[in-house]
Amino acid sequence: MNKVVSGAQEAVRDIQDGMVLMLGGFGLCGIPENCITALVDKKVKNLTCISNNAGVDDFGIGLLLQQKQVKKMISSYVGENAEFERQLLSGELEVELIPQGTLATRCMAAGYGMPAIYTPAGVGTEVAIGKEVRNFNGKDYLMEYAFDADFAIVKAWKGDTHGNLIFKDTARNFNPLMAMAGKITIAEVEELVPAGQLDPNHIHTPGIYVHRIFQGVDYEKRIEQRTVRS
Amino acid sequence: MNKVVSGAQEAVRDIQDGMVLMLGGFGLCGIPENCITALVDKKVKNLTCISNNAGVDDFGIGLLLQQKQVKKMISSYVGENAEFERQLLSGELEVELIPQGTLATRCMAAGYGMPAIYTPAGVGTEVAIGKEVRNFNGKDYLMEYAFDADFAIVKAWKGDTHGNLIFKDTARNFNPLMAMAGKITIAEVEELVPAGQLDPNHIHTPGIYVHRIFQGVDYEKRIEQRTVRS
Amino acid sequence: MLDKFGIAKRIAQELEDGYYVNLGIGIPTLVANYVPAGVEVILQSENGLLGIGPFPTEDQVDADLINAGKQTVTTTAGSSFFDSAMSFGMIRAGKVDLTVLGAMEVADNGDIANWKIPGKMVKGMGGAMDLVASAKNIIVAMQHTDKAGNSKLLDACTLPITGLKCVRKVVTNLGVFDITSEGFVCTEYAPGVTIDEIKAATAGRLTISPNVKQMDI
Amino acid sequence: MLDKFGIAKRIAQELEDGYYVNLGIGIPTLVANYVPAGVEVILQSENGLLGIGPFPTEDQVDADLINAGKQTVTTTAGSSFFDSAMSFGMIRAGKVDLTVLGAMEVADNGDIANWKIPGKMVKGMGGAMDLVASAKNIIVAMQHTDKAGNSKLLDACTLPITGLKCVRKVVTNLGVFDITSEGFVCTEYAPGVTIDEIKAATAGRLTISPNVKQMDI
Repeated sequence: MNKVVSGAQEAVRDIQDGMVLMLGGFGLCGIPENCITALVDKKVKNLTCISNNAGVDDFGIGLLLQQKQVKKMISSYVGENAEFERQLLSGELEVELIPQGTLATRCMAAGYGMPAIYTPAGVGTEVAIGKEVRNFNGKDYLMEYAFDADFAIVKAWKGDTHGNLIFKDTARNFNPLMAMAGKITIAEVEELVPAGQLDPNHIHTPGIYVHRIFQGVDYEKRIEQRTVRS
Repeated sequence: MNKVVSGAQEAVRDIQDGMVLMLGGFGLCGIPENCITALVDKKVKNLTCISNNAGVDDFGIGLLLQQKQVKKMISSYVGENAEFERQLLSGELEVELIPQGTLATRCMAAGYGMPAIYTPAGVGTEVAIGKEVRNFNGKDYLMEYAFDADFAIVKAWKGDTHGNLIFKDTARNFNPLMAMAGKITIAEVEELVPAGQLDPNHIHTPGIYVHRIFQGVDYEKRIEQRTVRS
Repeated sequence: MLDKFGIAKRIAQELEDGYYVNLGIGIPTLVANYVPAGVEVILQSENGLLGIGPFPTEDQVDADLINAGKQTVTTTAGSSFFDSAMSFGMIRAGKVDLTVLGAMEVADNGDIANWKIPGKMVKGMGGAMDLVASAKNIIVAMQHTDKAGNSKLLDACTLPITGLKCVRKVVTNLGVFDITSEGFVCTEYAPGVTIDEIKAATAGRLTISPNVKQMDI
Repeated sequence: MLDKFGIAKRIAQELEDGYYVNLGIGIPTLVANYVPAGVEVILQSENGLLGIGPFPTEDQVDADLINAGKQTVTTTAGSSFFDSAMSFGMIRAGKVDLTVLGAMEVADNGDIANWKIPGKMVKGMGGAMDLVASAKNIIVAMQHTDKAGNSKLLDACTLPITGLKCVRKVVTNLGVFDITSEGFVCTEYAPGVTIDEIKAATAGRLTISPNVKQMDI
């Protein structure tokens, strides 16, 4: 049992051009900052990224977009990113927009070994084009397939050497779903502890889903909309 | 917001003859002992019980069977119960046996608003008779429908007045899945605390799924196979 | 005529004690400020939180705790966190009692368009399609007309659809409109607004409820 | 010829460091006692536990902590608890590296029957159908013949099927048998057992590997 790697560089070592990656996070919350930096440094190209959002110009997946490493984004919402918009309008970047719940559930389906799921989201809209519609109990549903990703890259709060993960607050979001879904799952955590130090009742992602884990460094945790009351 | 009821009797007050109930637990582990007793006292009849197991002769769902309150069991494994066997062989009791993972996932599907799921469990067996078989990526799957239960009755370790639940160890099992799946969900807990006292990151079942909650009494927690080492 | 705060205030009258509520971005978010006394509602944020609290003070700000609009928030007592699949699972299963959304257009059969304008950069539907396809009670909060004065209450949406036959009620700056098999039914008019103004500003099928009254706000 | 402990011991040789393993009731459970030195495996219990530890001492006994056989157990360092849907989710998704099951019959195409005997009280399949339908590597641990001396390695199962074409290897009291397109391939024979005895005791298609050897146990 040896899942601990030295850092992001080792964790992403065999991610190749053209691969399909899942990246956890909602907005900039709970994103795998260290691994994104390592992917930029590695200069892998033509990536397909499944991620709810696409970061901002100079942070998160935006860093990969800046270097034109992304061929296709599969997301539910991709605002807040001027370079993204430029590449999209120029045809350099392909985008597939998916309802957020569908995106989440297609990750879960992969992790649960379910090849397809039914959801009413998108029935009657352009999202339904080309998809099978099926009626159950008088309501129409779309059949949507489980995702098939080469790597899932997630960020957790705490993790142990067996790969067990605990997420904090809304930084959980897509992370545990993607962790279940990757053929190979990489987890970067803020605090890595020896197996046995986390309460087994508090684990969000059991270690069976995690293949590589390391304690990340220098988390910026940028805030997109800093709203405060006085 | 008033989910707290005085006890099992009040919690099951409107469970009627002929209803479909989900009952949490695996074997005798994590079963809603108080509510089962209340159902016996209430003498409701012709129940359909969705539960992984059927208890033992004098504990758990076995108590309902003794009083002939159960019309049909939907379970994955029903051994360890002589009265059950007698009723089954005499035709008094109907039994539908379902693979355990299918049982669990059909509960989850109900809680997640998914009308049906695909699983390979049972393909080529008598479980598949009359069911739709569909091939995805070269592998056959059965389509199985989400359960539709009138009440889900679960047992948790800790709960709060908003209905948030935390389970302990393997007493979790089917409980959180059924909690999500009931039209009305009743939770009995060993310890009921005011909202705000449970760590929101440790909640297994968010309170939105729970309609009635009470602190149970006199838990016996009987052990089926007491195995020890010296 | 109502301003956006008035619209939010009127929608808040729809809240009942114990409701789980999802509030969209924009006017819907303001509804949280007008929860009636004695009514406790729990706000769902589809990024994985039940029990959204007020914005944090400076020293409470936590990058790991945001709402679906990516704003920093706090939690209330009894809150819980969960992943995005469970979040949309509870939405899909109809566990959320009320959903309040903004819209670009609403049709008199309940269709809604609120995610895409052809020719403009498409940012995505986020969770809107999941919400409108699943929520059992959807109220739309919006201005009655667009900036050019065109009605946003139509007989059919002209923009790409977000969901079909799902909106139950629309609250605009002019009034409150139930959506029934008869189309829009005006049940209340805003202070200072006449029925004729409402008729003039509405393109879809419109009937005036026999019990129509001025909004009590 | 092996006893049940010998069968378990031989199967333990299949374990690799870092394996997640599901052990069925009966002989499979015994495999946990023979994990080779230097190999760390994590045992999955389908009722919601990764990291099954040894049986508890008297004062460790906890009714809330049992295995799939309903026996009281303990946990190992790094264990985790989860619900039954996630448990079978990880099984279905092929995350469990090795599954060891008992069986009543195995066919030479990998079909397995291990849940029901017509005419007898049917207790149910429990998690067996999920396991055999999904596990990527299934080893069956069983006696080679039934009490009447009839082979349990057949050309086709006679009992109701649990799963199709799923068993990869069978370890019996007589030897080790891979299941290939050629049927059962004997790769090892137990100490004191002859190839002729194996041939006589096997009803399904059987070939003897050119590299067949005595079990090293």
